[in-house]
Amino acid sequence: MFDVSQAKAALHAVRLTMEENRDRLIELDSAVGDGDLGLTMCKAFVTADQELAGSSETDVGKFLMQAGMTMAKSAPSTMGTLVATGFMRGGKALKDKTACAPADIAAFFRAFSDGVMERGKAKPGNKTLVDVLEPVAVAAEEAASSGDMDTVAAAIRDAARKGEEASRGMMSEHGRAAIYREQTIGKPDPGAVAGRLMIEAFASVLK
Amino acid sequence: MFDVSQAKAALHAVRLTMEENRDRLIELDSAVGDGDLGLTMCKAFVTADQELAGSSETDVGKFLMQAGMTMAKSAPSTMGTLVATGFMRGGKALKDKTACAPADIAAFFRAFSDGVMERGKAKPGNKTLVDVLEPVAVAAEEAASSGDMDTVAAAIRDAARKGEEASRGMMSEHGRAAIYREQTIGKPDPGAVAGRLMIEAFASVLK
Amino acid sequence: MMKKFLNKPEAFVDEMLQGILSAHPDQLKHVADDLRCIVRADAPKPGKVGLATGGGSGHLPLFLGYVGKGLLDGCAVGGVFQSPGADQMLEVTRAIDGGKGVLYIYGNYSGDRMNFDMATEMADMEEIRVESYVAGEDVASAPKGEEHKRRGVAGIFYVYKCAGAKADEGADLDEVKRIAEKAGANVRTIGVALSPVIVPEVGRPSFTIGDGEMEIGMGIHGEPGIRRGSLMTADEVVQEMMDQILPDLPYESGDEVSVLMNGLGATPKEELYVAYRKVAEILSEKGISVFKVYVGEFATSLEMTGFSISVFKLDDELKGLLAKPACTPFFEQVEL
Amino acid sequence: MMKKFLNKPEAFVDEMLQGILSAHPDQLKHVADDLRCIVRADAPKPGKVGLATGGGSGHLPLFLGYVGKGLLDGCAVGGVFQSPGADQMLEVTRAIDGGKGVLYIYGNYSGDRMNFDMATEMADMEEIRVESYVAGEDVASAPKGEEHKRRGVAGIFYVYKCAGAKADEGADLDEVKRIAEKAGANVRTIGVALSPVIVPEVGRPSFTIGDGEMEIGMGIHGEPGIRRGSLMTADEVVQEMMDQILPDLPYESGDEVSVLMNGLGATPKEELYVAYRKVAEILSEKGISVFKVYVGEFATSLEMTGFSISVFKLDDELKGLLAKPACTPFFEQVEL
Ligand SMILES: Nc1ncnc2c1ncn2[C@@H]1O[C@H](COP(=O)(O)OP(=O)(O)O)[C@@H](O)[C@H]1O
Ligand SMILES: Nc1ncnc2c1ncn2[C@@H]1O[C@H](COP(=O)(O)OP(=O)(O)O)[C@@H](O)[C@H]1O
Ligand SMILES: [Mg+2]
Ligand SMILES: [Mg+2]
Ligand SMILES: [Mg+2]
Ligand SMILES: [Mg+2]
Repeated sequence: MFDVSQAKAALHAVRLTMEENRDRLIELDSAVGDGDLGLTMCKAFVTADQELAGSSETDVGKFLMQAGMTMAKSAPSTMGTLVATGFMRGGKALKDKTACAPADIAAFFRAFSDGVMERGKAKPGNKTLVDVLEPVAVAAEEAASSGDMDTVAAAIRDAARKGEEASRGMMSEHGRAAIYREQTIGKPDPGAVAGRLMIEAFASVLK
Repeated sequence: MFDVSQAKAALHAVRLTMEENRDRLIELDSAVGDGDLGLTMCKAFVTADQELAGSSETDVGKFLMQAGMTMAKSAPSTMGTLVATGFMRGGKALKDKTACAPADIAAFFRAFSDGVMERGKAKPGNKTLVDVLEPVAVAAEEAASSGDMDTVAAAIRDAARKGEEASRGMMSEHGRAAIYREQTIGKPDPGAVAGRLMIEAFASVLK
Repeated sequence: MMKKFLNKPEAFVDEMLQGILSAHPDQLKHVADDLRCIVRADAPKPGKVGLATGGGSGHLPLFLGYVGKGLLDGCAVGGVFQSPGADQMLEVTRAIDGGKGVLYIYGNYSGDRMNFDMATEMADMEEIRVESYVAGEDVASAPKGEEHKRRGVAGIFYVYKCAGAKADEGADLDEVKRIAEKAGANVRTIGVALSPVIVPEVGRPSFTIGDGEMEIGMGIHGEPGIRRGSLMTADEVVQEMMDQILPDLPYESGDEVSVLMNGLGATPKEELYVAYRKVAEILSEKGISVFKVYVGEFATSLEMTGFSISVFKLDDELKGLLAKPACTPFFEQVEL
Repeated sequence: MMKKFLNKPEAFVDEMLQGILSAHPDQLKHVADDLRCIVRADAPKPGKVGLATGGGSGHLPLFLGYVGKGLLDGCAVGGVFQSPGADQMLEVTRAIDGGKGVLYIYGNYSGDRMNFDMATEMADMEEIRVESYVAGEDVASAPKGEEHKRRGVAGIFYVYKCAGAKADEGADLDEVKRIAEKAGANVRTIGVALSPVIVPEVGRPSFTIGDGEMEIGMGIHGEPGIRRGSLMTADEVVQEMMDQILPDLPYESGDEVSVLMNGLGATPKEELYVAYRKVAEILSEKGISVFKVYVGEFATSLEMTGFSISVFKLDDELKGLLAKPACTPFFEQVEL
């Protein structure tokens, strides 16, 4: 069952993977954007990890909402805002829960993906973070019926990787990369890569 | 005796010499200033010559004042203003005369030089037009006692040439050239050269 | 080569804000202990709809320069060319709410949209009613029919001005929003640029424009325009710009307009007036009359060389609001 | 490489004036069928001393930008960086004389001096009483003790403002001249430049400043300053400038001043405020209080990169005059 201590572990795991991939994200974002993605993702998750590591909150939903708020303050770039929105909306879906079952995790990713789509107005296929989040939400919903957290973890990890892979062939229609349009086809989308890293790290603590 | 028809001839003669020396004056002014001297001197004397060639004025003083006014309108640069002032002040000194004796010519150049000094605040020795005009005024006064116009003509031509020559060794203290100070020593002063050309042309019609 | 008056590039925005606050203490203050949350010194104004804006730095007098009497109540300030954060917008919202709700007026950039939307959500949780008007009037940024994709540039001035005057009358939030929408619908802008800019923290030009080249329609962050080509005469440039603006609304014979000639940063006012001469000629030929002309810097892009033309179609209501006096540290207007 | 919005370079000044006159027909007009003779639309004002200025083009809002309510009555406009002619000054003088005489206020440049002196002589012949105040407050242009040699730069704004307010009170010519002299005696300016300018008719820079170099004290036509050196931080530059200004008057603890941060053309307002932050710090350390800060472009040099700082020492009389409202197409101020 996923509780606040696992949620803390998840934030920490995401932080580590962002720090590890900092330069790679900068490089990817420099090719089609302003190059800050490695910096903002580190800032968002380092701040959330640091500020919430000592939290005494037991409500998983409230805890994840607070994580989102922290990210919104610390990283006001596109991905910072979108990921913050995802955590806030996902957290809202888990409000009043101290321990989450697979169905709750599915609800979290559904609200996360919907929130990002509402905020950013991107749809699946536009070559953004959404192309990772939406398949993850769908996979989590399907896997949840198994009632097994490991199955959910494996499903979202798999969906994130496939989503990132699929997004390569798409054309950027949102954010700074949209300026390059056709030229982005075949290149990885920086936000999708960051999203996949986040999901992988999250999945690694789910049990 | 110097009358309006001779004054017209003088303006025309100055115009021709300015047109002939246009490029040389531009070159000299480019070295220590903004390079417009050839243009403004031509503009001043071409306009005066054109506008006054058909004048029916018989008062030499008024005629020369009008010539100055024309120059003031057509050439508002430093030399344009100074030469205009000179003609206006010199003309004032000849007011009510229809024919001028050598003493009148001396009065004209005295008022001309004084007017330029009052307007421009430069003194002899500052490496300006004044270093031609002041010796010319002095020479005209001395030569006037001869009562002979040819003597006056020769004296002012001579004084103008010597004045220009002497100004080479001086240091510019007025106008744009003053920026270069020491570096101007040994170089001809553009305004002094233009002044000498004007006096030479003027002298050529005096009889 | 970056040639700017700077201390540490990272401190640029905050030092600028310190300068602004110390120069104009009677008119502006910051709230929430955050220099980037700027409001009128006399905020909140009870009984008045609060008007807030926000956006990246590097565009002065946009955005905070329009905070003041007859205009806006507050502004969230971002890094150079970056959106401020939703939490900063929320702080501004709290500080200017006079009980009648708050209207956000800002430019159509995705970062700003997302953050203002998030701030709206947060303000809702605190029971502050918030509405938004997103300005986008750069005809070069999307074709007719896709107006919702257009970037907001200098023409937002007219939206601020009319909405600000309306709020001052004591109108309610819906009414002020109606005016903002109406003003926004009546303005069109297009820009032209001759040189790129250097963001202090980046230290080198973020794009290039060749010697002797210009780009018509370039955005204020260097977004691509509609045509890059050799620099033409001022008259030719203006003609091409007006050919984009006039058919778009369209502006027609008998219309009355206000015109805003906006310098992008490094272009001398002398050149703006040379350009306006041609604008006036074109409008007069079309039978369009001009009520009031603004010439100066209203929305810049650091030291970019270039300018934009905005044309604002008037009716009695908008004209009356435009004519009202206003006073901020960056913009003063007596009653027209 | 000249990158400007121009038609024919020779037509630059006249086209600019056509633009200005067509943009602001309610406020300005030209007289004597000469675009370069600009006066207030409502000139002459009977019973008021007429105030005239004049100077070269390329410095907007100098000089004609200060023609309007609460400021000046007329302006003779020269070519770029060139004095207007005495006959143009005379036309302006005739058009603004309201029977109480005319005061010329202009900067200390030899061409302007000669022409205004000649115009004075011409006006005398027409029995119009004319007095002059020649502004020169650039501390970098001549040492203390030789103040009469100093060039007039942005600080002339304060002379215009106070004399304009005094003339509006109905004061006579001697009294208005006394105020102009007093204001001029109380202001000091120094500038710094990072880049040269291109005069349209010349087409190439008239002087050079190396990459990474700055020149402290450079004049608005590129006249040499007091030190050329490597570009320093904003704080260091401001410190060096204030070290020239403050001891010169001197400005001392207990004094009250107004400060004018003037952009020379291409320097963004953001940087002017970064610089003002340091000015405020220095003044506060010295115990000098600040009444009103102006930040913007008040006296430019085409697209020159750089700025100037002017400090104006106030007493009750000057403060009262500075506080009066004013309104021209280029400058508006509500009563302070
Ligand atoms: N409107 C949008 N909706 C969803 N995702 C978006 C949107 N715009 C951009 N993105 C994602 O954000 C990534 C870039 O993030 P970031 O570097 O923070 O942007 P910026 O620096 O331009 O603010 C893109 O690769 C894309 O995946
Ligand atoms: N104050 C002055 N008094 C007398 N002559 C002067 C003065 N200043 C400059 N000159 C003369 O004017 C000449 C330059 O004239 P001009 O090219 O018209 O100047 P500018 O182009 O700078 O207005 C100088 O060579 C000098 O002889
Ligand atoms: Mg980025
Ligand atoms: Mg970014
Ligand atoms: Mg010259
Ligand atoms: Mg000249």
